[in-house]
Amino acid sequence: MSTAVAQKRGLGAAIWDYLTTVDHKKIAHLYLVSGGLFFLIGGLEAMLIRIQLMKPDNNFLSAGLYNEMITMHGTTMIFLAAMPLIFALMNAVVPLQIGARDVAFPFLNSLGFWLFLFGGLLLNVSWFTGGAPDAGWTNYAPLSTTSPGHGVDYYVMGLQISGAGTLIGGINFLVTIVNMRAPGMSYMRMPLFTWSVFVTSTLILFAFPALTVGLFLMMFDRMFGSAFFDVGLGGNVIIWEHLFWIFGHPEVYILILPLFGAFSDIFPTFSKKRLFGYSAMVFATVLIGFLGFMVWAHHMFTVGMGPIANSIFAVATMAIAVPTGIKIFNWLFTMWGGQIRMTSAMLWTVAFIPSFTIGGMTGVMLAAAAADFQYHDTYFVVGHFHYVIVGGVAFGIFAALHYWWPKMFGQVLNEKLGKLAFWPFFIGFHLTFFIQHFLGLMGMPRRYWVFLEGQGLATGNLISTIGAFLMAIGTVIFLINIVYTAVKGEKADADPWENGRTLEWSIPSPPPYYNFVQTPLVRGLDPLWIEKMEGKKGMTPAEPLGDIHMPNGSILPFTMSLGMFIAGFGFIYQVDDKAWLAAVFIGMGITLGSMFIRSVKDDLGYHIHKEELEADIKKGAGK
Amino acid sequence: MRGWMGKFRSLFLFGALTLILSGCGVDNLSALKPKGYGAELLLDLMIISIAIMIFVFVIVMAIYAFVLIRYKQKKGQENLIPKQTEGNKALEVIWTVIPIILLLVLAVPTVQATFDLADTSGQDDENAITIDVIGNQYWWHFNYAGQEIATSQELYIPTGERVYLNMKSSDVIHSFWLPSIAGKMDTNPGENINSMYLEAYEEGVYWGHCAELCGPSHSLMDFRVIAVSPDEFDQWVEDMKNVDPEATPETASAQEGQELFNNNCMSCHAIGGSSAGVGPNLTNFGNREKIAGIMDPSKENLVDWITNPDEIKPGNQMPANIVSKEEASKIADYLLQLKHSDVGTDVPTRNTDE
Amino acid sequence: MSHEDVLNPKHMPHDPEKATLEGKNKFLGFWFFLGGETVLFASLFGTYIALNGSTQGENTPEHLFGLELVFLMTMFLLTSSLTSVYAMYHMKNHDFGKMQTWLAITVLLGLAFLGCEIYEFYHYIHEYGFTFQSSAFGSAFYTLLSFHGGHVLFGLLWIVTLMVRNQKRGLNLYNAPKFYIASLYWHFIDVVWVFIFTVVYLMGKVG
Amino acid sequence: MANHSKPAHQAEYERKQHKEEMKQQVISFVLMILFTLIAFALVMFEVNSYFIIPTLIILAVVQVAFQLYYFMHMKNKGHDMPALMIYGGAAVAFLTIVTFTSIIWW
Ligand code: HEA
Ligand code: HEA
Ligand SMILES: [Cu+2]
Repeated sequence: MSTAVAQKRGLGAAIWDYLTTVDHKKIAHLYLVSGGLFFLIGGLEAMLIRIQLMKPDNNFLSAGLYNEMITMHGTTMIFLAAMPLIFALMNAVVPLQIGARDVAFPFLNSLGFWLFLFGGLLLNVSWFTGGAPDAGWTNYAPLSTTSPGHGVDYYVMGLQISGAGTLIGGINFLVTIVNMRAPGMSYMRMPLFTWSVFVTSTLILFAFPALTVGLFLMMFDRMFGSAFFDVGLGGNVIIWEHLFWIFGHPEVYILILPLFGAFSDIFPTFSKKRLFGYSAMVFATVLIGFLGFMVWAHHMFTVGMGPIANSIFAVATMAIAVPTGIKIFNWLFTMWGGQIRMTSAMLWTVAFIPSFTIGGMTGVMLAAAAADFQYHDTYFVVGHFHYVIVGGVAFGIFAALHYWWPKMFGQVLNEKLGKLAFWPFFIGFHLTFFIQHFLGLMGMPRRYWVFLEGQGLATGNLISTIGAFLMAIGTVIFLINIVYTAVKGEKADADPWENGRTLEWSIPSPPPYYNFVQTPLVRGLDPLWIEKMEGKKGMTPAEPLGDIHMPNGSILPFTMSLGMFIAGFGFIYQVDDKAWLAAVFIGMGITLGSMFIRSVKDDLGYHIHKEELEADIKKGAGK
Repeated sequence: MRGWMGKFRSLFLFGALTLILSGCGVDNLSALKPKGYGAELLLDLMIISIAIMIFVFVIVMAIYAFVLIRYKQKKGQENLIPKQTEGNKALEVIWTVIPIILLLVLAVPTVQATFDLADTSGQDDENAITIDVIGNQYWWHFNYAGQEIATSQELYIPTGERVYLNMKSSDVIHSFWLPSIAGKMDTNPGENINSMYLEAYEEGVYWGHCAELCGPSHSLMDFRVIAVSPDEFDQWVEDMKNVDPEATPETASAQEGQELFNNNCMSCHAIGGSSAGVGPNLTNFGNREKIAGIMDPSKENLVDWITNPDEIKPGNQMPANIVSKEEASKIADYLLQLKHSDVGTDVPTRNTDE
Repeated sequence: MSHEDVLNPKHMPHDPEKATLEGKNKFLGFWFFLGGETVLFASLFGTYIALNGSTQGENTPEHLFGLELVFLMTMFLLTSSLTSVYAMYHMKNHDFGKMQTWLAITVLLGLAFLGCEIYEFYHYIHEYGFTFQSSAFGSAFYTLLSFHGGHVLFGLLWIVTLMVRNQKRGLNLYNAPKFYIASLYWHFIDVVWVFIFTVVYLMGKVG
Repeated sequence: MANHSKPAHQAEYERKQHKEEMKQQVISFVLMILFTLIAFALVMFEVNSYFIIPTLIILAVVQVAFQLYYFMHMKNKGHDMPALMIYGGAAVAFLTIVTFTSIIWW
């Protein structure tokens, strides 16, 4: 029972608590810490890349190592940094925003996290066992199927395991949002962050299975001698490209949509105005998700699909600019007529608009199929996607973290340091990536270990590297801010921004482990704002004070994932020595055994009694 | 807030400045300095799209700047509650419809250009020049279909004429990119052949890259396209057809080199003819612009390459140390005197100033 | 709803599988999962179709497949779908004993199906030398079929576990959703099989 | 939630309803078997025609619809979300299959 454990204290107890927790708020912490660490690792890899490209003919990294570096940078950033950081936000915020006490499947929630973490660890172990994957984050066959060593095997197993975790997380949030909303919270009253998590989860549900299959085929080819990508036996290497991008394009919207949602909550809060065009925003979100599935082949314009397919995918891709534009203008008009307060969270949010717009526009330029014959696989593309990913996703994560930090940790991040971190990162970001568009057009392909002297590319690359260092400085200041704030330890109010509009701001920061003493009654969009405008202090409860049902913690998610981790090694090394099959059996045994225990052991949870709650209210839980 | 915008503006100025400083890249490499039909068409398309983007960006930034300056909370307004506008149908229609129109304006030339560049029907014409391109880790093989000519790394084409390329790969996926003449196209392993065409306007030596990650030496898989006048091209074809692979070189050292070459290297390489060996065809090697696509054609570099190719192009297939350094030097003498055609040696090369 | 109520309900509601919030969540979550499975199998089918002709000139679909066995397998699986429907029918009527009986029949039919499939693979490998590694077609065929077969196996283990576990305690609001989604899973396996016999075997024979 | 005191006639009514549903399910089962027979017969007796492949596909789709709507109760109330997700999955599935049958062979 988590209350009992929490009272025991001591490091061991705290660790055990986190290993077994099924509380979405603690799982959010876990996601944040591990995603954050992976971001630092990915960032470090980016710095090494930039140092190698600082000058022509540089020899800082060797050719093979460089390829490992870009592959791990891309893979780590997308799968192990951006996704988990987004999951951290989803876990921290969605149940609170919809007035729920927990997610629909607390156990699966924890399982999803541990699968992700063990998958990520497996991937990174490859650095120490003779070489990381080196075929690019896109892992195109047959470069990947013929890549020597075990690097690509780690890619396959690592992503398979962490991908399973993501899929589980996606289903969990879908059901949570459909089934667990507080009374009165109709779909069209859901905060936009919740809405975009809903759409994102749908994308995860439909996109990840394609990756799963692709990874299986890759695994079979590399480990069990099948011939999917072996042209000698009739295989076809383009199958991988399609499967990867059927997953891969929706993936980029999986990354950006939750942050669009976060921005849609931040703009109103700091403009003191309701979101402009709420229903259009919802519609645009759904439309982006929908169109996201019809455009994947824009990554394959030069593969040789022919002009008809190229044209169809070009036009479909361009169409996405329309709903995205609707969003941009709605955000601008949310600020229009408002009272804009430039907190750090708002600073990142405001900086996102021009940055992402540039990225989106270069995206539309890329979508012009014929012109992509020049852009494709050059630094123009690198410029495009860092503009949308760093200028959209990374800015968004920074903004959202500043915004929800008090809700997650009960402390407001220091504003001065927040702004101090922003400026070097922002300037460095534009320095690094703006120039890359031109480098690409001037003839610099991406994934180039060296560029040669005399091609007019030296100045641009140097500027780009300098920018990357500025970004690193910004990141470090942000880290300092976290430590500084934690050490200072000032408690935050329930509604530290004073203009909170949604339900999460109606309960203490951080919330008690059961979130809401009484489920709130929602009377419209921005429920807390409505109550405040009517002069009330907080939400009206929808139910009388009563016992609360809570799920039990469990170590099984951890052991299941550990089993997969062990089995992963077995699969990778059984190619060299069949004795490693033992690891497969042991690992799968642990996993299936845990599943078996889970299915035969009744787990009905426990109840928090009314008396306990009343005591908590006296201490201020009800507010 | 003003300071904020100021910094933003200077940032863009800085960007623009660096752009001017670096020009638009070097001649014969940059996609921004087209020297052929495809590249020109694509630059036009890019300019249309950039114009649209700048138009949109200016509008977005104008609203943005106005909003941020005008509606920033001032001192003493902390308790003011602005009007909670729900939306505005008319405005929303405007910013839905205008982008649609702009995108249609972009879509039409896009589709046109896409079909234009994919139109390789001209290669059915009897006189059309068709070349098979095969990507290998990490070199390019060119086979002139129907003529017993094969070259590697350097592709000769006539100016003012469409030359059709039929492309595939012998190992992993590569991509043939010639920025200043045409776009790029992947070379895939397997049965399927991709086609594209080159049409160079002027004589010149054009720089090409492999654009699809293909292994450790991906960034060193460069090639050249040498465009010469049609007459000279015919001359070149003539020269190449009459290569005598067994011709005895003049110097003694080169003669020994030939012997060594035949004994050690011929299992992979070839001279003359169209045989595509495991390694590049070395016909006309003495006139090559670069060794291995990247090094200046000095004897020293060549000896380095022959003895230790793996240090220069990591991961490539040529074995190291099959011959000693002295032997390599003789082979280098032999190879460097392989000048089968003078065509193209006088073509203006790329502009190398930074 | 208290634990006592969930485990020993005095009255079973009309839809026991959806009577609790946990049940509703399971029900919905499982349907969503099936939505994802649809894409998973579509990717496998797509791959199979794309590599259909990559037989290296031997062991083509026309040559390999015999429809008699496939017909038998189809009948087993379709019938097992009906029997699992019967099981759910009895669940809704709160007749635990009959539900268990019908589930047992379902399991037997599933086992019969699996037996046929194993025989079929054995036959191809030993009679024709047609394996997972012999051609891209071989890889695609065995992968698609084994993914489905693996689902059948997992479904069987799942249903058997549920039956054994709950043998003594009877039906309650805690295990009803579990039985219900296991049967959904079983139907989905059947749906996939319908496409397999159509696309792989019948269309393979037509050529 | 659970109706704790369920009158006898209500229970009787529900039983009847279940029976009715079961009848429909048996009918759909018979139809499914029939479709299967037709499909196999078309191929076994080599009824060669242009339409054989489309026919086979239609037979399969109809059969699957029976599975989903009757056996898996998608026709019943409270299945909007399941239907949405299944159709979503089916749409992505459709695109995927179309891709793999067409443009992969450029
Ligand atoms: C968060 C991630 C993200 C996002 C949101 C996007 C958004 C878009 N992307 Fe991007 N993209 C990537 C991540 C992302 N992309 C990545 C990682 C790659 C490379 C993968 C790899 O190869 O490694 C890539 C590659 C990529 C390519 C392939 C390039 C190539 O390899 O050759 C293309 C081509 O069409 C493309 C297009 C687009 C488009 C049209 C959008 C649109 O959604 C953008 C829409 C937004 C706007 C247009 C701005 C706002 C709109 C207005 C202000 C309205 C008015 C505008 C107009 C009328 C134009 N992207
Ligand atoms: C979420 C996605 C994401 C993010 C955030 C980033 C962030 C950055 N990326 Fe990355 N990038 C990709 C996704 C991302 N990238 C992908 C998908 C590719 C394609 C890969 C491929 O081709 O396969 C790519 C490729 C790529 C390239 C091209 C490589 C090539 O083609 O050869 C470059 C080059 O400049 C680059 C640079 C950077 C930089 C400078 C950052 C910066 O923004 C990073 C800023 C962060 C830091 C600087 C962290 C600083 C931290 C510290 C200094 C502390 C370290 C301490 C400890 C570890 C304890 N990236
Ligand atoms: Cu994309």
